[in-house]
Amino acid sequence: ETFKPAVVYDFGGRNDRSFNEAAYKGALQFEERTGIKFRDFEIQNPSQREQALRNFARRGLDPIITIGFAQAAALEKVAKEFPDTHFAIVDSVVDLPNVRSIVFKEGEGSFLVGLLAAMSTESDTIGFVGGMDIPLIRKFACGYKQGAKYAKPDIEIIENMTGTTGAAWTDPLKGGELARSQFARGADVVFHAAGLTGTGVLQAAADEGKLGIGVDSNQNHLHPGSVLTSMIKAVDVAVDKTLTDAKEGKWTSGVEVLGLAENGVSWSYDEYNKPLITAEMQSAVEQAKMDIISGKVEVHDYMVDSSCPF
Amino acid sequence: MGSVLCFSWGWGNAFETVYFESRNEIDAQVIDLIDQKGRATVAESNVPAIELIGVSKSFGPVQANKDIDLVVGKGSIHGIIGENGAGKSTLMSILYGFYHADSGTIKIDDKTTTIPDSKSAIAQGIGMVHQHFMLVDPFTVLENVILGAEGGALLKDGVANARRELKRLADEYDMTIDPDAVVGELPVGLQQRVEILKALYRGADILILDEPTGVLTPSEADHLFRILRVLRDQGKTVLLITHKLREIMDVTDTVSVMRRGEMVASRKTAETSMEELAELMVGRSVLLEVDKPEVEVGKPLLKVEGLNVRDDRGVLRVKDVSFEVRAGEVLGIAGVSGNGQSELLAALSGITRAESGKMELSGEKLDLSEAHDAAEMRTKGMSHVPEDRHRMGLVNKFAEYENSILGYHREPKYSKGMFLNKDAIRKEAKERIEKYDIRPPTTEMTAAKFSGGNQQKIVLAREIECNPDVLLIGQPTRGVDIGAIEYIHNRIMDMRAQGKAVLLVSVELEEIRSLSDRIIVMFDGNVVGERGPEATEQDLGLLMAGVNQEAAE
Amino acid sequence: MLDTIILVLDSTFRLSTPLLFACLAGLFSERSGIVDIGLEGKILGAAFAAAAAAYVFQSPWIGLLAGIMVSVMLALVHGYASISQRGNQVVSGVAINFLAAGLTVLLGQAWFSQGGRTPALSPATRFESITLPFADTLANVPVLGPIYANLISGHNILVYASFAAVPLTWWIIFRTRFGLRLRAVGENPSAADTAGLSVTLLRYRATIICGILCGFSGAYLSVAQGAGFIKDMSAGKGFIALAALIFAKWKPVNAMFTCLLFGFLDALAIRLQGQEIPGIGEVPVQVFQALPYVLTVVLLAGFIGRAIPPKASGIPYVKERT
Amino acid sequence: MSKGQLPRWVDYGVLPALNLLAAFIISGLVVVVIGEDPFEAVKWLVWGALGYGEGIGYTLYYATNFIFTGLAVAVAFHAGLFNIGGEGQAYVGGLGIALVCLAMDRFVPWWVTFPFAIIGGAVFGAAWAFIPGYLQAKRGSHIVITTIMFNFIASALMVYLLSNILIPQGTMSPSSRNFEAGGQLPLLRNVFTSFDFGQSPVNLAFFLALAVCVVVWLLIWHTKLGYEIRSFGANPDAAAYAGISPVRITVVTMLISGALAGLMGINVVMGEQTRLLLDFAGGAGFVGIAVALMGRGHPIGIILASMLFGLLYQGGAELAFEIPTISRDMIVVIQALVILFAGALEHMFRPAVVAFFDRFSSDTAEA
Ligand SMILES: Nc1ncnc2c1ncn2[C@@H]1O[C@H](COP(=O)(O)OP(=O)(O)OP(=O)(O)O)[C@@H](O)[C@H]1O
Ligand SMILES: Nc1ncnc2c1ncn2[C@@H]1O[C@H](COP(=O)(O)OP(=O)(O)OP(=O)(O)O)[C@@H](O)[C@H]1O
Ligand SMILES: [Mg+2]
Ligand SMILES: [Mg+2]
Repeated sequence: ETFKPAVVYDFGGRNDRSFNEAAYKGALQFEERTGIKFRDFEIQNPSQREQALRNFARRGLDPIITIGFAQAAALEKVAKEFPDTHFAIVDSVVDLPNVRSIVFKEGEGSFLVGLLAAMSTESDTIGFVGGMDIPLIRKFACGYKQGAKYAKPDIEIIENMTGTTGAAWTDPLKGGELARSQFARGADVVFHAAGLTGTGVLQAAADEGKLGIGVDSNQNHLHPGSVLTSMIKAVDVAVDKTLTDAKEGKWTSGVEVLGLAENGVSWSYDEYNKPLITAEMQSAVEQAKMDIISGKVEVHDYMVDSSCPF
Repeated sequence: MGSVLCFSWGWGNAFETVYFESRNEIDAQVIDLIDQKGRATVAESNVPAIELIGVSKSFGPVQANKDIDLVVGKGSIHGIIGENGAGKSTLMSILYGFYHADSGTIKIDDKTTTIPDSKSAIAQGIGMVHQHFMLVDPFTVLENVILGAEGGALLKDGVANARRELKRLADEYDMTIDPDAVVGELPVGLQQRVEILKALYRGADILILDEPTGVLTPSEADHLFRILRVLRDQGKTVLLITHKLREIMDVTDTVSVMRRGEMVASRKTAETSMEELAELMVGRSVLLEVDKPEVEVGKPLLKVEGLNVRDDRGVLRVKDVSFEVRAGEVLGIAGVSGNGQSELLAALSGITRAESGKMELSGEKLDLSEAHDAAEMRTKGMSHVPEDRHRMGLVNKFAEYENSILGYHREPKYSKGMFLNKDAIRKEAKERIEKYDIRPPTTEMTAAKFSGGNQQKIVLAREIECNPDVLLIGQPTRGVDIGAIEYIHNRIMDMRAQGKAVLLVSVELEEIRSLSDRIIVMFDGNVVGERGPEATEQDLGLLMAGVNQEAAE
Repeated sequence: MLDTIILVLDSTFRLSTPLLFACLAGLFSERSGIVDIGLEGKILGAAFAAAAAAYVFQSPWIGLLAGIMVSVMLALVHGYASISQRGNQVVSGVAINFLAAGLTVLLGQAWFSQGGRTPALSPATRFESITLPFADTLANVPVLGPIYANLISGHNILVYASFAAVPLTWWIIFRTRFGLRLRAVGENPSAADTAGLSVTLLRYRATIICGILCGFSGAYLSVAQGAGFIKDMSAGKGFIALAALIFAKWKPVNAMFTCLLFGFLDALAIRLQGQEIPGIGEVPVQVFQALPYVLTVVLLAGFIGRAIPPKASGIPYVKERT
Repeated sequence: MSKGQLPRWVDYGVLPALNLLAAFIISGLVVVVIGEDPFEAVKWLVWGALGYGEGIGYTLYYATNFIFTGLAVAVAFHAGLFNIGGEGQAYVGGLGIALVCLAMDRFVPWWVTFPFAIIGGAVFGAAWAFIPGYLQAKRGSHIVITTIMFNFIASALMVYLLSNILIPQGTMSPSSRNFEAGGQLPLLRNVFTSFDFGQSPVNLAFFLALAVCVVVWLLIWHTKLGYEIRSFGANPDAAAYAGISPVRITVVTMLISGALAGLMGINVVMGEQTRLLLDFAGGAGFVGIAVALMGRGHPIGIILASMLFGLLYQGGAELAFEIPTISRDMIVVIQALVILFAGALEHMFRPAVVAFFDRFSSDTAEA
């Protein structure tokens, strides 16, 4: 067998219930479907990023998928050293002939859930809980705000970040407290983009009889009836597709931007949140989706000017 | 050759063989003096309260007790004397179950027993007042007394009981004390009272007191001895450790002498003399007289005016003290320890800041209420031998040569730029080791491993050899054997002869009287009187207790 | 306004509880002369064990018990190192923190294969909020009603337990024989020893109590406030508890107030975050996130002055120097 | 050798080896519990760290970090201060280094930037240690607590700066821009081409670390300041008696300690990453505590202990690579056990060894 794929996760690791875990799932799906085993590695400190990539490349693993924007610098170095190996990176752009860069339009997905949040709030106040205050999270927040204001121009949005150390992504108790504080200030729907911390946000929403919104993968099932929807970022699909492309000789390098149009981001609708989504909401969100895809509505990308006008 | 060498008081690697040779000679003499069979007759009554047979104990490389035999008669006061480090406290701590003997047998009331811990000692009726008090400072007197004997899981009942019992004991033995006072705030004399009450509260039949009088005024000591006699008359047995031969003669019925971990003799007090005991202790006959030649007194080198010092807790410890010391003069400050002497020295030497006060040092005026540091004072010509060399004078972890520059390490002769000039330091340290006969003669051993007397000499050499104008010297011979005492006293006299000013603080009246030209006595932070060296011990003793007879008259 | 205050205070209670347990745990340990930097590790270990057991046995009580057991085991390791082996207590504590951080995830992964997490706990397997009697009826009484119904009522049992532990601790430390002896070994172990007490035994007992209380703290995190174990979920609470202990000058009632203060600062930081401050405008969130730590330093420097720990704390009791 | 004493080689060689052995035996048991072969694990661990050039390079790279933070903790220890804030000081020190590099890298070659970067790292690290030191000296605020607090505050500060100020427009990752050649330290693989360091990031900072070891050794044992630091640490009363100001020594020692921690950034920021990034210190500040204790505060010991931890880091990564069930958490457990046995339980085997030697020496004495 010459096809030996590998995945390198970033901090948080394979089981972070969010982003890295979605990548892991994608690779698993591929493995189940094709029977091809993959290797993976969880890095522990920044220096291991390069080391892990190089180790895999040297052992002839190909393609190698790296997860997370933080790996870009390492990949840039290693991809040059191994021009014959195929690399992919999720969430960042590395402009090299042997690298496929996969980025998502988180803003678009967040726009949709923001719109849903605005439509289901009774207090005209909604909340957002981020992990660490970094550009990626602001991108989520910005789309969410735009979507909410699109539905209700004078809606109030409370925005909080969890912390400043790595624990910001893994502190559900703090997440819960932040959510509670937002509920106390009148919010009744809260969207989180905070990895494991977010499980605390959803838990608090369930405990308080308010609504939460999941992120990255479909989290509706965590607290049926209390999760309004989830902003799905199809990392799993992207990973699976990348592996499949490589396997079938359809590899392309370059940037792949996955937005609503490409089904890279979406909102979740299943039996768990069916009772929460009215027909009116459903049609509004589908309409918005079409408008975004058609370009009628332009979702602001925080990364373009590092600011959010909403 | 033994006759020459047996006057040496220490030992070192180079001297080891020679030394032991000579020591065996002394031991032979000493052993002749001991009536081996006479030991049983030494006891006052037929039943010994305590009998130790062949008790040995070492701490790592140090053998503190070697094959000790001891018999103490029931209902007697038995004294134990010996130099510092002779192993007295260790032996008593074994009896009290604090340490375990490596080998040997203990008999209490003629029954062989083991004392695995203090609990068992207490159960067998043994109580001990330790040399370093075993008190919990932030606790009240009552809490300290009942600790370990609370009488119930809750404190309430026990406390009430103890309060009654304490009152009874206080009345019976004339030892009044406020049961609710915080022990850490009591003067040492009262702290000791708490220790004794602790033992009595537990119903001790055998009471061990380890150097109880070091912290007492003569009258307080007398009071203590009266209590001890009462206890003896009630049938209790008392073991008393002291360095003061006079106390032994005063109060004990029998006495045992220890030297270098061994029990060298036991005597009926009535049948021995201070001279014999001193000789047994040191292993040679001792001269305690100091040769004090007439010296012309010059101009004042140290003047202190209106000095007030507060301690960390904000208590005023030195109250408006003024004095002067002239060139060629030794001014002795007498007093029971804890009456402000330490704070006085600390303020004068620049270690602590005074609340107010002026000092004139070799003509230079200084305001002591401003911040100074000890290094500054040294550069102005004042050096300082601290009272407690372990706590202050030495860094125990440092090698000898490093200690030989403590406080002088910034002097140009010890440095090359920002670096220490270790060659120069070692060279000078070697010279001093020779001059002061520090043993073992090595610059590399850590200070901790030198014996007490030699540690003191390291400090003395450092503070004297820098040729100061003024020497502050606290408790110069505390923890030092008689041979070294002689040497130290002679050095102080040399300083005086060279026209330096010496301020001597000591709790030993003997020492003060034999060295000083003038004596001032401190009590509760005040100078309560000034005397000449010819003042009687009784007079000084009263002053130390705060009573100025002269002023009263 | 009252609502806001009540909400911040309500959050304060929830945030203070794990600190308070840990702080009292540290109090017992340090009062006996054992410095414990390993509170953090014990909390973490307990949180893991509690969540795992609560899940497996479907009972929060068994979870609590398991948490206590694991925490006590870690405490005994610390005790063995610092009491029996007279090791460096800080190093031992650091080691225990690392040990708990690694082992919890390792075992969690081996047992539950969820990346070191335990499966999420259903409401029935957690300690749930308790509504105190008449809370609903009294809710409408002005001022006192909301205070009773929203602030005092409606916490889980461990919150009440933590506050009940304060007078209990005070009583044990200052009113019982055990407390007297404990304080004595922390101040002057030789004195306790010569009074016929076993320093070793007393210190071990204090260490075990410390373990039990950390067990409560950990269980609170994973089966009361949270719903399952997540790696590193103690997030520095053990260290904050130590800071609170120094603040409190090793006194139980002070400990309660300082833990409430720390909880309050945290709650306040959460509440203020993302709000415009009048006259200053938008302040970076990091300022609020750093606020509790900055205030701690300011308070340490400005108000409490020199805190004097139990005299023997951190020093192994060695009778015989060799 | 008198009774109860051990020869130096036993004290500094055999006992630590026994302690490490115990730590590894217990770790082996944990490996067995999770169903892997401990001997296989040891093999990969050692091979990964020392078996080939790149592994050695990485081991040295990690060791470089720990030398800096270990020295930082050790210097403070000599003054009796417990600096838990190495992590934060290293983090902020990295900022100083990055600012120097960002300002100079486009205009001058690296060897011009280098000394300024050293100053930048040292000054920023020292500044971060200054406040806890000053508060300890002047206000008696417990240094352990304040340094912990300053670690948290450093994190907040760095997140703010990295995601708002230093981040180049339009990038995702909260990190500064990459330094150009003028801000990059030469890697050893490019300097010593004859030795195969693979692609490892070990760089000139390694020699800086060794040089700093010499400096610290001179400082502590050969200068007047070092003498004062040790006096103050060993016996504060004696230091006061010697006219050594506790305030000055506390503050100066903390400044030196912080500066040493701050230099760690040279290795990571200027040597490996050639940019400033979030959480780059990655716990090295805490490992420094263990390193300082195991190295007994002496630079030689610190180098050896750093090598040990470097070996664990690198070998551990390799091990996790080869045997995926032995995850990174296993490495944390091994570290914990090493700290426990070699640090807190360091005296555990002493009585037995002493007894052994006593018997041994009395045997020879009789013979
Ligand atoms: N802590 C220690 N560690 C190692 N050796 C020690 C220690 N304490 C004392 N010693 C050694 O034990 C010997 C006896 O010490 P001790 O203090 O009893 O001496 P000494 O007989 O009183 O001498 P001196 O007459 O000089 O005071 C000393 O020579 C010293 O080298
Ligand atoms: N806990 C200990 N550990 C190690 N060595 C000790 C210990 N206690 C005493 N020693 C050593 O044992 C020897 C005897 O000490 P001990 O305290 O019994 O002497 P002492 O006769 O009471 O002297 P002093 O008159 O100074 O009280 C000394 O060399 C001392 O250094
Ligand atoms: Mg003694
Ligand atoms: Mg002596």
